[in-house]
Amino acid sequence: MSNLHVIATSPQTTNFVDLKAAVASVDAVLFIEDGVYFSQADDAMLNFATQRQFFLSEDLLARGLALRAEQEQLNYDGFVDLTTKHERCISWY
Amino acid sequence: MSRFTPLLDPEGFLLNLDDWDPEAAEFLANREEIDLGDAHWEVINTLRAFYEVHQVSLANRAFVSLIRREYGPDKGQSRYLMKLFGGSPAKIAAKIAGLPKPENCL
Amino acid sequence: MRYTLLINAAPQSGEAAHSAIRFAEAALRQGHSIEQLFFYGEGVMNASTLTVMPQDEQNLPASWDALIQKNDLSSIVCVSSAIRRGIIDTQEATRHQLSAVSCYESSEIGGLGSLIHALSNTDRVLSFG
Amino acid sequence: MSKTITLVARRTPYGGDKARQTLDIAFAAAVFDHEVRYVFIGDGVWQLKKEQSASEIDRKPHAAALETLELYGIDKIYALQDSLSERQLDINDLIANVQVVDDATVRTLLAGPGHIINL
Repeated sequence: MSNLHVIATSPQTTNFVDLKAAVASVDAVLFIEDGVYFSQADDAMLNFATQRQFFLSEDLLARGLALRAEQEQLNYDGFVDLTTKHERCISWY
Repeated sequence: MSRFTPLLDPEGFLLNLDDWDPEAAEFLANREEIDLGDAHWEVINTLRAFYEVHQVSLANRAFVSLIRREYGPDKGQSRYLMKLFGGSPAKIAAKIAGLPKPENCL
Repeated sequence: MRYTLLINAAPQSGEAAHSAIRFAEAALRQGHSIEQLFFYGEGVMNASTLTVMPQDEQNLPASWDALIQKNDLSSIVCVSSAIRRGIIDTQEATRHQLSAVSCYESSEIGGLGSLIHALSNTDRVLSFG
Repeated sequence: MSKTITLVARRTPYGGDKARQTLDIAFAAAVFDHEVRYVFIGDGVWQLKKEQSASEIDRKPHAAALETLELYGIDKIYALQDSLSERQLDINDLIANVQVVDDATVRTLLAGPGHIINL
């Protein structure tokens, strides 16, 4: 049983303590809306219990952001796919 | 109603909660064809005291629990409260007790 | 999969309502079903017929209305959130003696009981806010 | 389908209306016989603070409303220890019947069963 955490706030407005307490190693994290600014954050900020991290492409494009080679993006179809692979979704906004 | 007739909304709840007093309770009860006795007053007073502290309207389930907590299992059951206040006891008791109309959230 | 979407942001208060409708469109396109849209808190503004947008901006309430009608979705607007924000259907207008109606007919003003009921028939619930 | 709902409460009581919205979901879920687990993390733990006099700001007292959960048969109420410590709070500052738990327990609670609602 694993969860998908959908993060919609920028790194500077996200409470890491709460978020990191909630994310388990089997979970995945999807950054949407202002959450895609996490793509520009340093490794310490992206240091979640899971390395399964994704960025929503529409929100990246909207903000003029590019990903590093090791980072993974997906569109809304990919977002839907992700929700089918995890039993629960937890939104952080 | 000798003193005054309080203003009511279309569902018979007090428009102005400050209008409530024991006489208003009698008036509201009469509109529901309920004759207030000691058993009714016990419940009304409990509800008002509860609302004073917690300021929430109770659904039937919680209403029954409250009466059970205060007066034990004989009175803390739907059957007893429905005998006193009819089919939706939490709603009717709140109305007579001069508490806000539940927000109908359910 | 059967989804319930809980929309908790107004169309004007950021991107969340837009994300929700994009997600709903993608899910339906892939053949999933939406058990219920539940508009809660500020989200009830997504059901306002009285929203006027400049011609070059999206009118999200109109988009929701179209999506709901086209796919025959169950859409509930939380009554206690709605009436305190002026989202009123004919029944609430009568109940509270108001002269205007402001809720799209494709949505129904209802209670949290509808949400709880939908959750029993739902595989995934997603909140947008 | 399991009839369990886990509510994650992470908002201050008066900073917006999401704290109250979450509570209303708890009441509704209990009325329809779902098991409710109520998890307070982050700023949500401020909701549990005793001795709130919200009438000072014309609001309803949130902790007093949370105390009515008991009447709905909801007794699974958890607060994250780290969130309390971060805010210089301990169990004595909170309303009754709250269990203080660590983050591993929170992750277990979030791992199911049932749905999670996190407003």
